[in-house]
Amino acid sequence: MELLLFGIAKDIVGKSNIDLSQTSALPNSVADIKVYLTKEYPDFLKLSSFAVAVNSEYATDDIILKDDDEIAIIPPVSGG
Amino acid sequence: MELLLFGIAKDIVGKSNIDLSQTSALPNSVADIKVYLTKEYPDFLKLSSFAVAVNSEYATDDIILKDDDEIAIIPPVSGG
Amino acid sequence: MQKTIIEIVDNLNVDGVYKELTDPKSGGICVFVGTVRDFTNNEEVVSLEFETYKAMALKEMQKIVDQAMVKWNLNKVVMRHAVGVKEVEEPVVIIGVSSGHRDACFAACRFMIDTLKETVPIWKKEVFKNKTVWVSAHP
Amino acid sequence: MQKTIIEIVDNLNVDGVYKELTDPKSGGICVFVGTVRDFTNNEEVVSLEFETYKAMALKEMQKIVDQAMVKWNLNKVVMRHAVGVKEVEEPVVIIGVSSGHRDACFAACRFMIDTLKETVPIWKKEVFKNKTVWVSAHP
Repeated sequence: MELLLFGIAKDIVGKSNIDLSQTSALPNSVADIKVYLTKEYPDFLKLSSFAVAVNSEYATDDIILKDDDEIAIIPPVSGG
Repeated sequence: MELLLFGIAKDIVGKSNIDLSQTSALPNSVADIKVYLTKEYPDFLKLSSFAVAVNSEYATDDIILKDDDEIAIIPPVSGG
Repeated sequence: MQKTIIEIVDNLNVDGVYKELTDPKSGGICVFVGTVRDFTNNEEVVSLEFETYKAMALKEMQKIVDQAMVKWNLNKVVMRHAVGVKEVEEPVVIIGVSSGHRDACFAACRFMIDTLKETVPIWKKEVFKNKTVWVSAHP
Repeated sequence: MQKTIIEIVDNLNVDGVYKELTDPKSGGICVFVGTVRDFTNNEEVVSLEFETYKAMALKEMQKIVDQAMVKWNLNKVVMRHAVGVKEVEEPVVIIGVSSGHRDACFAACRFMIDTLKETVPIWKKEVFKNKTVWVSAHP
């Protein structure tokens, strides 16, 4: 289970992805991903907000994750 | 004193200008121009409206005309 | 590059307008192009014919541009209208606005095309297969 | 010519967009171009750097375009965003809309750039002389 990181999320973690299968407890839901990130990298708490995408769609906290999902952290967007 | 005609005004009169010095009584004001035109060419009464420009500026009915003024009939505009 | 360009021309070159509008102080550029539509009220249009009282039209266009430059604090403006015969899909008018932020360029661009249509002495004749009509002439 | 073009590219060619938008059923074309401004809050900008989650960005752009096509009954739409390093005056995004009347193209163009800025996963880093800032990241 791999987590993709973009923008400031990449700067906070220091790399562009995290292999979650290396973590002690695999996250079960989108909410778990957020808990994991803010615990391991408290700088995420300083952001205006951040969203999680599962298979390139915005995902709500209750979404349950599958092993082959593509998960991405979406910090505040600023295109245009 | 010459009157320039554009768009449908040109079609109504059948030419692109009128030499007002040939008319029996020289118009004194913008209002006189309108009276003259609608009397000589009643089709002007069928238009949605028409304005008069003096020296390439929209002119109100009370404006007094001078011999060397450039006078133009401005039927409803439809640019764009 | 001059800040405002106001012209009445025989042929509009739309592609060149972006270059006329870029500005280091601009974050947004809004361009409106009016083009000839194939049908009016379900009648097939052959062409449009535009004529103008040029000296007065340029003065009225200048008034609109001046008003917009001040009201929205614009960086650059292009207002260019075509005259003569224009066929379906051809451009007839370009309004281009360059400003610091997008609110201003959208609002100014809309104001300028709306006001041009109300005050600038340009007349459009619609040519259909069997008749011609001066647009807006009659109620 | 296809009705909608949605792309993320390294370099934007603004001049080509008009050709992509002309349509015999269109009377109005509205194009918005976002460009790099020289100053942000009185600080001189060296460049902007854009990155994207491309697969997701294209999906989100498609959603915006689909919504606008239906809501305003548009004829053609172009939505194209640049990524990479962009310098002052360079274009970073183009939204082009072609429709029967001008109300629709103005409203749809504005809706599309506003929504793109809210939902499409593209991130902009402002590079100043002595620091870099991810725009909107912090409150």
